[in-house]
Amino acid sequence: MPVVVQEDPFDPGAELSRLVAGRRDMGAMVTFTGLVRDTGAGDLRHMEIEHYPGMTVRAIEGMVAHATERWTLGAAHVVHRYGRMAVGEAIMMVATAAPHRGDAFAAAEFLMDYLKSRAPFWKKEVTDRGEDWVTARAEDEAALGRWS
Amino acid sequence: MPVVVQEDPFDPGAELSRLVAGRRDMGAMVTFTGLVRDTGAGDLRHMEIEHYPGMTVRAIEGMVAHATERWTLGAAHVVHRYGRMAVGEAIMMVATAAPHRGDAFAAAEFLMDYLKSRAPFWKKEVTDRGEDWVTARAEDEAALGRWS
Amino acid sequence: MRIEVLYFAWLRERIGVPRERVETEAGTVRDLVAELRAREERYDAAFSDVSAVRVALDQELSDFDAALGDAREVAFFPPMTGG
Amino acid sequence: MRIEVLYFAWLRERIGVPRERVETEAGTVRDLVAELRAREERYDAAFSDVSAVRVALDQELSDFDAALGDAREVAFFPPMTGG
Repeated sequence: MPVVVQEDPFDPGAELSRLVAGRRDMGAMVTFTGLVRDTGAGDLRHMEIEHYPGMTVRAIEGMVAHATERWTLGAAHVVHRYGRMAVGEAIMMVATAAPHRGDAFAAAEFLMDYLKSRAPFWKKEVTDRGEDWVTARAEDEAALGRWS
Repeated sequence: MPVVVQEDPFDPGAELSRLVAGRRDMGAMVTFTGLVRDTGAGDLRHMEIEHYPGMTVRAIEGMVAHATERWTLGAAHVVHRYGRMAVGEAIMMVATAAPHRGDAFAAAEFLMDYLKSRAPFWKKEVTDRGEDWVTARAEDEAALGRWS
Repeated sequence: MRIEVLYFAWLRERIGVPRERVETEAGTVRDLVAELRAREERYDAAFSDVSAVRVALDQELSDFDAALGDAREVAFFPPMTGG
Repeated sequence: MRIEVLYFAWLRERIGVPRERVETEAGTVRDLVAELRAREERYDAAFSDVSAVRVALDQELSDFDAALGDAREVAFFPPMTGG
């Protein structure tokens, strides 16, 4: 399944192994894994991610379809979690396979840029000091410009 | 060990799992895995990679040091095989970890570009039609220009 | 016209419900927001700066000038922070 | 001066040995190549197009104009194809 949105933890290494297995035609695989990172103050209790169930999978599938049209890819997978997750846990992963490395890298970066700013997820950090919704960064929005 | 050059096969998924384990401070991990790809004619028997034992590890360590100076990284690992390998086997892998995704992607692409054209490895394809040394591609040499 | 309105993240928290059915004659998203703001203070506060609010119509990203048309579902949320 | 000369990939195959000890008074890499080419046809053929040959001195990439100095090891090889 190219797009999976789930509450349960997943193992990025197992995802990569699965993608590699049995390929004869792909020379290049790129993965991106996003992990829950502690706050600067080191007091993150956990992260909570809310999403829009009716929209999420379809929105990501649209991004994957776009990437598949634009670059020569053998595979483009996305796993993204929602719910509560601890420091160091994997939040999400993108994996691309292509005959050549340029396509695999570009498609993975494209998918990351779109997931950051166009997939309906909202992160909240729960720390000793309280709860804070993570603010979207202007750089993330600006990063989309390089694909148009 | 950040740089490993070995004859034995390795498991890219296990490498990624090891890199992910126990991190609290890194939000982003990028991996690139290079696999033996069949020829267009579909007759690749195996690939052979020769290297320059006295130089290889030191050359790659220099690239890793350069990447670590240029970007904010928590880790930058390279595994590269030599010897004989079958279609679909992993040839090499780069893995980077960083607080932010831009650094992790840029460092992985930088390392790939340098490994392609500046690490002392030479690939030979053994097919039903004979043996051929893989020719360096002008695009790979040109790709280095973007880092200077 | 009856439409399902969804709120996410801090919009959900400020308004106090994740979704509700709304009876409206609004022509555009912007008109609907004006109707909601006129209802109660919690809506007025939540929508006080619409530059910080994004909208989806029937689960597709849209904008405040879009016509509601025969959309069955409107969702309001802050800029997304996926990945 | 005695120097260790290494050959890789098709240079190794054309010259027929992976390494050899060479007695030379060459000042630069280019001079050393000229001496080797004068020795035997297999060297002359292997070095006929030096634009297709790269060189390392004591395991650091170098170039044909570099002085041999007190280098102990010179390696010749085609453009690298790692990754």
